[in-house]
Amino acid sequence: MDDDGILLSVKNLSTHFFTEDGIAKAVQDVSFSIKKSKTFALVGESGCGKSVTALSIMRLVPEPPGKIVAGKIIFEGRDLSVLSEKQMRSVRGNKIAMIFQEPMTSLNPVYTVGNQIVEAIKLHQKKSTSQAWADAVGMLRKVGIADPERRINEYPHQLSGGMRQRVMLAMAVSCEPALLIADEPTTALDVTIQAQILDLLDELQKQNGMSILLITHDLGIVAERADSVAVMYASRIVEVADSQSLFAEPLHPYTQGLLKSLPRLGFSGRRLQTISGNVPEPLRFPAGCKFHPRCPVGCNDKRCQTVEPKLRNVKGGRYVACWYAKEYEEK
Amino acid sequence: MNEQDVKHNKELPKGRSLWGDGLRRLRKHKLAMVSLGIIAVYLLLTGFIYIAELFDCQFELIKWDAKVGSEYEPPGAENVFGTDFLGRSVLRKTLYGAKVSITVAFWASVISLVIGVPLGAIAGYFRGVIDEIIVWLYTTLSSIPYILLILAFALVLKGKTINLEWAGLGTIELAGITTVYLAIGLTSWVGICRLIRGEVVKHKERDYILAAKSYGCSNSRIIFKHLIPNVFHLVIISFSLRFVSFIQAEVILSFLGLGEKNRPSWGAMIDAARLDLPKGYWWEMTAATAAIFFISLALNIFGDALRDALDPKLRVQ
Amino acid sequence: MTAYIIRRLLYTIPIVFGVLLITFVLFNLVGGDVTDQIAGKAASKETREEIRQEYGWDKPLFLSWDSQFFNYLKNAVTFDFGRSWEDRELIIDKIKRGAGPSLSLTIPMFIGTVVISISLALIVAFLRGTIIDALAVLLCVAGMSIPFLSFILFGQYFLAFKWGLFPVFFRPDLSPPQYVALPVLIGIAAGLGGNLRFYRTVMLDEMRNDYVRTAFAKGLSTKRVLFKHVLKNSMIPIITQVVLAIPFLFLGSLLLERFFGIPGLGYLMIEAIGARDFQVINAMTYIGAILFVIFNLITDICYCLVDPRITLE
Amino acid sequence: MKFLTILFTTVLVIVAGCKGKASKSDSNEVVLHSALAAKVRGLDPGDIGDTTSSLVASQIFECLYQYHYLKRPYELVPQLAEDMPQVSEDGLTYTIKIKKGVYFADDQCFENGKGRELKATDFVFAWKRIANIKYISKNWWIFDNKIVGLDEFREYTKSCKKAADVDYSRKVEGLAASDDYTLIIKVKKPWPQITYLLAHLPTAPVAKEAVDYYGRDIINHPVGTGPFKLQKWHRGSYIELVKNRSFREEFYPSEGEDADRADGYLTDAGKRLPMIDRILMTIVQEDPPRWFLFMQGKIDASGIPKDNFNEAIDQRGKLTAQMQKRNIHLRIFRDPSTYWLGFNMEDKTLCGNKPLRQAINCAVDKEKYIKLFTNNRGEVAYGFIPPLMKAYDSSIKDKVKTTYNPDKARQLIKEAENIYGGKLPKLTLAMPGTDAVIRQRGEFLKRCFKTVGLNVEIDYMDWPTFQNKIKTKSVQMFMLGWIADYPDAENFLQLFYSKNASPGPNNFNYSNPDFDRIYEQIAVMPDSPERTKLYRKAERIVIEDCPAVFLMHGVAYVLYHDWLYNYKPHAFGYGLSKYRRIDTAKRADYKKLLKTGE
Repeated sequence: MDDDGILLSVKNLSTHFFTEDGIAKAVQDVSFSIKKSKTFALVGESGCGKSVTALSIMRLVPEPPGKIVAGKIIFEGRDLSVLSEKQMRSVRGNKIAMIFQEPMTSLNPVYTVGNQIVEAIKLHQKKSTSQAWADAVGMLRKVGIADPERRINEYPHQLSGGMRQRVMLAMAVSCEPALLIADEPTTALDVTIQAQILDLLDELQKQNGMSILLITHDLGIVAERADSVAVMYASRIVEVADSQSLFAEPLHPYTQGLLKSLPRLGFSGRRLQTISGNVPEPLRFPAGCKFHPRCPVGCNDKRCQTVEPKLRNVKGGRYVACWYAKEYEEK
Repeated sequence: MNEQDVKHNKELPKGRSLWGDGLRRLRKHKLAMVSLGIIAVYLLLTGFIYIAELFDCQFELIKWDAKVGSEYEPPGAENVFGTDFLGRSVLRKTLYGAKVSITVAFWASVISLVIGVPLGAIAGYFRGVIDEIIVWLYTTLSSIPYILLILAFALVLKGKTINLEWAGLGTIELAGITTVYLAIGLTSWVGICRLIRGEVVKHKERDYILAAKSYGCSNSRIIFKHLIPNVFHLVIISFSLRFVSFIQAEVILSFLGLGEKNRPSWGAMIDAARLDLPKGYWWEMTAATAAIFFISLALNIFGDALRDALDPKLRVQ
Repeated sequence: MTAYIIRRLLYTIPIVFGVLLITFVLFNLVGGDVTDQIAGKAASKETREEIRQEYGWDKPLFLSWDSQFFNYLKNAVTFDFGRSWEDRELIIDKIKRGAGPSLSLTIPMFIGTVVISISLALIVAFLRGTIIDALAVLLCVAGMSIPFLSFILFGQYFLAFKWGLFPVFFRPDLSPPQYVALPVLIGIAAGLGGNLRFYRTVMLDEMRNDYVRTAFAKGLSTKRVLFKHVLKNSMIPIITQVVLAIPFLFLGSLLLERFFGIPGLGYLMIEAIGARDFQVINAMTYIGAILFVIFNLITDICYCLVDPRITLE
Repeated sequence: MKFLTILFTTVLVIVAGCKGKASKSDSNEVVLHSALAAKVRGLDPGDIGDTTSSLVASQIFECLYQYHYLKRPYELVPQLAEDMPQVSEDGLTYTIKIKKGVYFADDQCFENGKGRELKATDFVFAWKRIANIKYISKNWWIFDNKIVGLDEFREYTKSCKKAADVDYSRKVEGLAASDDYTLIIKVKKPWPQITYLLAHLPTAPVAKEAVDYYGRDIINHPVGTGPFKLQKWHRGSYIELVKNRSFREEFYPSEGEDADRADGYLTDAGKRLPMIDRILMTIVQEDPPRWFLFMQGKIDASGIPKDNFNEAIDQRGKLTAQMQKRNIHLRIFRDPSTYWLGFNMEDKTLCGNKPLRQAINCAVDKEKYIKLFTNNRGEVAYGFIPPLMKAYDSSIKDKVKTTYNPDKARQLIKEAENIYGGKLPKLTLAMPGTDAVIRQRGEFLKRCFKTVGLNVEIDYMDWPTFQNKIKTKSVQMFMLGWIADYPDAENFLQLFYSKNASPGPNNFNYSNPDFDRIYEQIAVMPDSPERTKLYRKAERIVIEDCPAVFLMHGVAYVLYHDWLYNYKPHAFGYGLSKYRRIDTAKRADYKKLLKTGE
């Protein structure tokens, strides 16, 4: 792998939660890398470990009960996993920013929008208060909020959901981070607003040249916006590819299942397929390949039931964790 | 939890009920189980004294009135906690005190729940005028300083008789601890009532209640079959924590001369022992304080564990 | 805002009326004819009748313009509580006199408890999940499990008498800071456990919210998150707890005042209870209730200051 | 946080505002520190009914007579009177000359704030005031049916609508001031105890100016002729008295008992009173802190709380070494008091059943009671006349058959059951209080009764309820006692007179025609050996009828620091602070002693 265009690379990351009921292995042996100014998508059903992966990068996993037990997070040549809390603070919000799923609750209800943006600016940049406020107004304008001079003095509850997510974005990009982690940024929003926010993300990426780690369960978004994709299932990455080839030729049965359940234009009238069963709980992972109980291919295979497949390079830039992937390739 | 639920649990581990899950969590909480053990010991002791008195059994340990040594004997091999001013065993008094104090706390809790829970549920469910009246009632009561209210109730109830002949129970004279727990119970339902009302107001708008309404459940059925079971974990938690405050309220009432008079209770012991303390006779005070301390500690820890186990909000996701 | 306050004040009328009704009914049911108390030993029947007339106890209880209840209402509205039968002093004078000492005991105690427990709660919330946190919780619960009376008795015996660190009892030649020091200390020690645990729970509840994660994601330090973001959001439950405790400060502390001889309202109340001087108790209850209702209103106004989502409409 | 800051400032303001309330005295002033065990109700002598208030008011007010401070047996001497009263032949008219040149203490109720001279009319006014029903005095019993015309005056006041309508200038035949310094009292029948009552605080003269000026607030503004006047009264907390600068000339007595000279009580003979400048009385109702204060030298004299007795007194009844090291002195003296468990003689179970009453008598272990609850500070009572009284019969112990004897009690119970006709029902003993001290006593008595097979329930009630129940005859047995108002056993005998039955002072509702006859006879007899004999005879009639279990007579132990001089216990006297002297240097030494000593 050439390290040149790479901003962040996560290597063998494992994050566990130590609960009274046992160890929940929320993230296991996850590796991927994000190139500069590109969008990398992490896809999977809810509870598969996407958000924990993101929080692990930010080192924001609630500790205890959570803990990063193994792995490296190399960002701009530094391993974030070994930084002190103080050093880490200067990375958060400054070099790596994050926006969350719930714009309704992710802003502090008792402070004005401006106060919260200015706080981030003043924390990382040496600016006077008035300069910071001016910047904040600028940021709000940049994220498409009309009448930012008025809005800046409003409280979150006075704004609509989409506006709040814009404010979150403004806050996140206010320090021009190199990486923006967007954790399901549009899930809680109306469909029309979703598109606006995603367009805004694209636009900001173009302007600032930042990379985006887009976490979503919506493959539709991924197809349009991501440069490359990693599919997560039950704490592991099961497939990594650039988005074009993934959609063209999914290798992992799970990915295939996901794609089949995706409604597409031109295929109306055909009944959508679903993947039977549920995502297993982190405390009760099945032995062997974690997908095998739901897998149309491997459900009866002895090997799938007992031995877990590792992520391996199958062709070009494509990685997959499935015993049968080779055979697909050959087919 | 009924049998079906249990079976259901085995088959589908994901769909465990609130209670089953809570209890399972609780069982893993070692400190909580130790606390539960301590509480059980106190309760068993109380039950044992009741039974022994009912059948007039002569167990040495509950003969608190017997003279076992000289006056004010310090703790020693003979009398573990020493003796009091009449040469009675402080240990036996402390053990016997469990009966009085726990009876007070228990009935006070029961009374306050029996009044507070339905009132809170009704107020929260029906709203409107009924709500206004109930809210007015508890706001008024909570505006009056608590200790004064208990005191007034205790004074009002003292020496009165309740006629239960219509129920074939004869008349009950309100004396000693009956007064105390009635007074505490009748005044302290306010907190639980407010809590339940708030919770019911929240739950009322939830889908499952709307669903119940849509298939024509009667109001009383919705309240008692649907709403109260769903907020009942709050009741249980509040019960365990209230118990503590009632045990301690008994101490204050004893000091104000309104407690049990003819039998030892922990409050009465502390009240009596405060006279002995300056003489250096610390053991009666210490024994009663310790008795209160251990059950309060156990109840507090258990109540906390219960809350952690049962409150859905606090679960680790 | 003004309209809101006026409406709320109007709403207090039924509450205050309810308080008056309840206290009147309760204490008249208690009855306890104190005529003999006033009359002294070997009093004649005429003397007793005279006394009943003097205090208006010969009037009907309700249902008349000249009933005892109506007069009680009238007097309550004008804050004219008459004289204590026990020593013929004006009740309002008693209350005025007792308020100072009571407040000089309860206010430092209250502020001490609030400040110490909130700061400790922040620290403990910061250290959540560590051994120190567990230890603090255990200590809190242990502290809560010891009866208040035991705190007072052991405190007075050891700290004041045995070790002579504080005056044992109120003396007129001592200044308030001297004689309230130990009672305040005992009060804080006894109240700390419950308060600290309460505030810790409030803070931890608050720390589960999404905006805290956002704040951390911005790169804020834990200290700043706690003191700026969490504290202000926790203010609602804290205000409820704190502001609504204030009216009861006025009533003093029954036990502490009694044991340390602080001539405040708590002491007055214990004496009135002992002497069945219900006029005094009624007056105190009434004033307490009025303050409670007022502070309830203040609480609501405070909510609106702290939380922009709440508006007084 | 702004909110907290505001609160904090408030505290500072309040604390600062409270500071320095007690008036600062200059260092040369001699201050007596004492503690009061109960609150002071009011300082209006006409309405005083409790000992604590009397204790304070008696430093401010004076009566016609007072007890000699040192002489024993107790003897009356003139205080405001010039001499002992002149009694007419028929014993119905008393003429009393009043001292000239006695002034009321300066007070704003007088013209120019200067106290005016005391006149005979001030007594007449004070007593008419007690008779005035609108004033609702607790002390009408003193004059009830005693003085010619005063009962009619009381009748007249009933017709007045308001207290202000009462005309005090209305003539009362038996109360007259023939001139400014002569008081003439006419009584309805001979009243030998009158001089004792003229030494009783409620009969102190009161200035009409003060009553008019202060109205009902007079309770807070005592204006008397005594050696001290009220400086500051913080109700429920402390009282500060200062020397009355215009106090008349009075001197320390120069004769006393034989031992007084050796005990140093006569060192100050002939010195002008009072000898201290200021009295600071702190109200400390709980025992432990009062004791702590005494031990720290913050108060000058104190009784010994039951719980600290062993700390102060050793096995032989002497001061412990620790007390001696601290130079603390002890005085022991008898109280004119008797404590009993009374029977309501109108109760169905008790009234016709003398063996039952005797059985209860035999069941109570009085010695143990005295030991447990008073640390032997009491003498077993056989009758009701305390040993301090002249009428006390020292041989009474041998004449009483119902001393502590459980076996006899059991026997008597059998008899009682025969009379009752079956098993005895549960009896109830009413206790005057609900606190721990009373409860311990109750537990002890219950055990005594249980030992002999009597089922007695102890019913604890607060003092008002208790009194109410006694007044309405609705108790069965009750615990009570009596402390003599004056050194004449008649004060005890009246408690058994049938016409005094509840709500009068005869709480036993005891009635015996023989006793009544003797009582009526002795009530008008002046002191004589025959009267003493009759007293004893009456007492034996009562003991035989057994309307009570007589428990004990009190013995008081008082401790005082060595800087306090002239501290001689007195059973009847009030207003004794004027005799005290204090050595401030010694008091200062005690502080050093405390520092180095421990």
